[in-house]
Amino acid sequence: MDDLYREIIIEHYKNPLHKGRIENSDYTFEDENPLCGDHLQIELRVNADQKVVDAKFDGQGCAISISAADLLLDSIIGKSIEDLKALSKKDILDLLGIELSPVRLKCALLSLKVLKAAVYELQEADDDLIQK
Amino acid sequence: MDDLYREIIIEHYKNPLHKGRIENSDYTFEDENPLCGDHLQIELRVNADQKVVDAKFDGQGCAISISAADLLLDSIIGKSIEDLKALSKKDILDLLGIELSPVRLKCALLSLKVLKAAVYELQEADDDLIQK
Amino acid sequence: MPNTLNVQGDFPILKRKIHNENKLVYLDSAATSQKPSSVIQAVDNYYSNTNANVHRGIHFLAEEATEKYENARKKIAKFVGVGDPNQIIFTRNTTESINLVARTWGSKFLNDDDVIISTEMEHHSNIVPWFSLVQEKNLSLKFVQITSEGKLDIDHFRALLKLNPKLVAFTHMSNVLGTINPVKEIIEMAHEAGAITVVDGAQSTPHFPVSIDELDADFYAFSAHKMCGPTGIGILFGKKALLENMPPFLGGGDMIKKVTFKGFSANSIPYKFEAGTPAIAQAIGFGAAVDYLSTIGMKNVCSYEKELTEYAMEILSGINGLHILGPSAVDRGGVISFTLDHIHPHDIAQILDQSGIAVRAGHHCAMPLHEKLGLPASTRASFYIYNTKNDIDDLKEGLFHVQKVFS
Amino acid sequence: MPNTLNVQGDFPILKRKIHNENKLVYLDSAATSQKPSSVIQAVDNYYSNTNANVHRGIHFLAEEATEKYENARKKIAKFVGVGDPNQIIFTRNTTESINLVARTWGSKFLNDDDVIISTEMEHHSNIVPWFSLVQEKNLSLKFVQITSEGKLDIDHFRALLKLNPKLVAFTHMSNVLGTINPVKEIIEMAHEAGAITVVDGAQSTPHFPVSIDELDADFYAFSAHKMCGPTGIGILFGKKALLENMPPFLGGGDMIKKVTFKGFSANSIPYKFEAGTPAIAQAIGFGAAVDYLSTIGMKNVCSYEKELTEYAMEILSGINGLHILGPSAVDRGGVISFTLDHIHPHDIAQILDQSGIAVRAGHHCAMPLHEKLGLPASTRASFYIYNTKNDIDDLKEGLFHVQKVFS
Ligand SMILES: Cc1ncc(COP(=O)(O)O)c(C=O)c1O
Ligand SMILES: Cc1ncc(COP(=O)(O)O)c(C=O)c1O
Repeated sequence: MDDLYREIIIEHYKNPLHKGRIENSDYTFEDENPLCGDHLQIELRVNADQKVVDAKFDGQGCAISISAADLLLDSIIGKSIEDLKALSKKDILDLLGIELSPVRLKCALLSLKVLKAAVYELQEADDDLIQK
Repeated sequence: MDDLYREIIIEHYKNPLHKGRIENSDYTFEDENPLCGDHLQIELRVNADQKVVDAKFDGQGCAISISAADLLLDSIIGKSIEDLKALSKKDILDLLGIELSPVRLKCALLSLKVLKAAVYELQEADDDLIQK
Repeated sequence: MPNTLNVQGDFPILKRKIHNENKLVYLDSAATSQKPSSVIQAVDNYYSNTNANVHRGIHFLAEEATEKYENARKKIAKFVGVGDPNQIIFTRNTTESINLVARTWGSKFLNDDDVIISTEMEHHSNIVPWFSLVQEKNLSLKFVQITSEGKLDIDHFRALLKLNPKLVAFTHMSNVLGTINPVKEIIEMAHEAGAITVVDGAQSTPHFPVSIDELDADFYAFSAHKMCGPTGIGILFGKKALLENMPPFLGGGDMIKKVTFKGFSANSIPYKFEAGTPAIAQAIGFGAAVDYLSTIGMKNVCSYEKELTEYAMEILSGINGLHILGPSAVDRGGVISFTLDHIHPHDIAQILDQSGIAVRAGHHCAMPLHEKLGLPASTRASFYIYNTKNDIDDLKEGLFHVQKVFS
Repeated sequence: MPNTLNVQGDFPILKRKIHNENKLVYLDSAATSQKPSSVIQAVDNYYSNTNANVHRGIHFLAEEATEKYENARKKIAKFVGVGDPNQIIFTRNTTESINLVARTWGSKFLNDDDVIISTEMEHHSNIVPWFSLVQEKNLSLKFVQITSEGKLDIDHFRALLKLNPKLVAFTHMSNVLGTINPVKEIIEMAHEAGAITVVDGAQSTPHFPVSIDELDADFYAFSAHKMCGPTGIGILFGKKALLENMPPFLGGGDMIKKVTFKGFSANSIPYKFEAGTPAIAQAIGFGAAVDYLSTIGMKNVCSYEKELTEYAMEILSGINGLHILGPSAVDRGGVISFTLDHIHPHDIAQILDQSGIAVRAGHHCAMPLHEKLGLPASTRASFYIYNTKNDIDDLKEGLFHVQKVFS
């Protein structure tokens, strides 16, 4: 019981490492989960090699979406923009270490969707981009 | 069984007394039962007192609608136009001597509907005019 | 006052165990109600014994099916205080009912620059159909504001009426705030200003006695699935004179009087608005649902829910950091939406679910209202005849547990 | 070849006695089919164990209901050979499906003076929605003629295509003539002429294997109630690219992505077209129906009905004064409409009913076709998996009796 709310999820929700803004970010995008009105903005800063040197999110959401965002951003520091394009649903679920119903999956994947939109410089990421 | 198809109904269907047309009729109207495409025209001739002296129908329909038309017209000879306005659903059912489901009721009442439209000189008789 | 209506045994789903071990505490009836055996049986019985297409058939089953279908229409008319059952149109749900008005009455009688009025507390189904018309016809759509207490601001409404609106669309009871609106007064005011009225009754007909004829509503919409009935069936009531002057909605079988290669003429009401094979089993099931509710008595339903709601308001407002949306217990129905400091509604719902408690989290199809309230989402507990004070106690314990998880 | 599919025991209604004493001989499946226990049970089970509103809920029942509902969509997609289930939209019935196309694709993409094509053998539901558009938009609606045999006149169709129609709407199988149209060929011809196609599959999906992707249809409509499923649920298939470019149909909950006081944006497909609480139980029941039919196998359904139809054609054409409408047994489905000299279809149906035989009498929602045939009405016997040669023998005896009553 309550295994959806593992220590790590509560911890990253209550004390996120990557919450905030980046001045002069190289990549940025914001989107929302219309189902719940949750809103998320992600900003990235990359170095000359296009490797992520800083990543921050801002916005509001449930524990699943906030902790997923925080865990995701933590995992991409040092990665190249090309690496980010390869990220998938499975990576997020591995980070969270839980199983989710379709509704909560949307919460968990919001940050990935925003990240993809940012790095592909899209209006909005297609669900296909984050499947698997 | 088969009591809907009493002798009298089959007889009036096969050998209607009032099938035909009246030259120079005083009242006339035609209508159809869209449910089955049945079509009926009724023509009346009245004397100076506005009493029916001749009544004829023409058209096509099922045994119930044709025999009802024939029985109805047979029953109104000698009646005044005012009398006709008082005719109701019940009179038709009494003439036929059977009970009918709502769908077949429409067949049975087509002639009354046409008659009412004719004597009220309406575009089309309202169902309210033949209820009860 | 009874402590329970003693109807739990009528609802087979209440025996269901949630996550294998928990009793179901179903507090999501505003989304859809549970179904009593008599309704489930009526549907089953229709399929097992009567099933046939209606209206056109000359055979035993077709006649029996037609009679049951039309009988359901009569029962429902009576249940909501409508004298002439031909004013009762079967639709899929409240949403389709309101769209029907927008697409028929609206298309014919609304013109460029006309004003229509909705309110800030509406469900999307009483907003979006009007937006579609607004785009098409260049209308102006105004929203009656709500007060800080969560009631309609009647002064603002009065001011908007000066714009000579053609139509006023509003809800009988809010599915978020629980507010019960003064429908009769609003209709009277709208009529005086020359507007017709469209009342969203999705949350009213399930919970208290409604007499549409007495309210003098022009259109009134509701759904079976929120009042013990099947999914897939709803009602649009419309005044006869209005319905008769409206163009048809969907085209097809049953709604026509005659079709040729040149055109068609429409059937009389209510059939004009019921194209194609209707939701026959569902209409009959809806008839069984109003029978069921009538047996309990809508006055009893109403007073029982009032008692429950008062109890819940008291219990919930005692929880630290919990904030209830909408008016006080006196003026509301059995829907309580709330926020809990620092905890997202999704997380509340999810953790409650783990102990079998079903509530709803989100915007409850009322995004504009949440925008107005400055909230992305809220958590909603809603009650019906099968709930008890125990359920509310369980909710309280559940919320304590939620707070503990996040502490 | 089996003499029966041995499924009679699956259909509880077949035990019903008609007028107290007669076995039911149900020959009205083209109007609506009977329902097997597995479908009735699936609906019952949904209400008794799973019932909740779908899509937005974060609780056990809501998630289970959503999964079952979406699973039904996938099953149905597979059953009719559709690869991407997001192209399957739940509607009330075939009629609503076709209206949806007319009101969305039609409203957006058809303009003054455009030509659209239907056929002389259509059901009202594939004529009236187009007439409504014709009135609104000043279009021209042409009808492909039928040959004396009751087939589509392909030469006439070819000639009409020279008018550069934007849309061709036609039935896969006629519900009066039994004609099965060469759908693939028609679609190819329409596409070559630059038209999109709307196929009325109400009489096809119940009776033989259909692969919509293979046929390359743009839109394809059908109803659950004619194929062992519940009333109140139907399907519109649309190609993804078309659906995505269409404006929404009805407005309300579930079909939106976002609503503000200024406007709304629509959800992605298929939800964009499913406003309000859907017919959840019915969709799930429909899923059970396609499971049931798949277990029998649509090839078996088709060949069994073919055998029955051939037998019936032989038996009926042996009756004096009986005239069968439509093509020979080789090219038709299990629908046989006929006339009997000097006896009105109403009387035939009524007298047959008295011995428990259910047939249909009237225009079968195809008045223009009857006008073309010069008939006010006809009598129709239609078959399904639970019928046997015995039923046809009973029909023959029944018709002899009808003739005797009128002799
Ligand atoms: C060929 C055909 N099209 C359309 C329909 C309409 O189907 P529904 O009444 O389920 O909308 C029917 C059945 O009545 C039909 O046979
Ligand atoms: C106030 C209100 N209006 C309309 C609706 C829409 O009802 P349905 O989804 O049955 O169309 C609901 C329920 O969701 C509601 O609560």
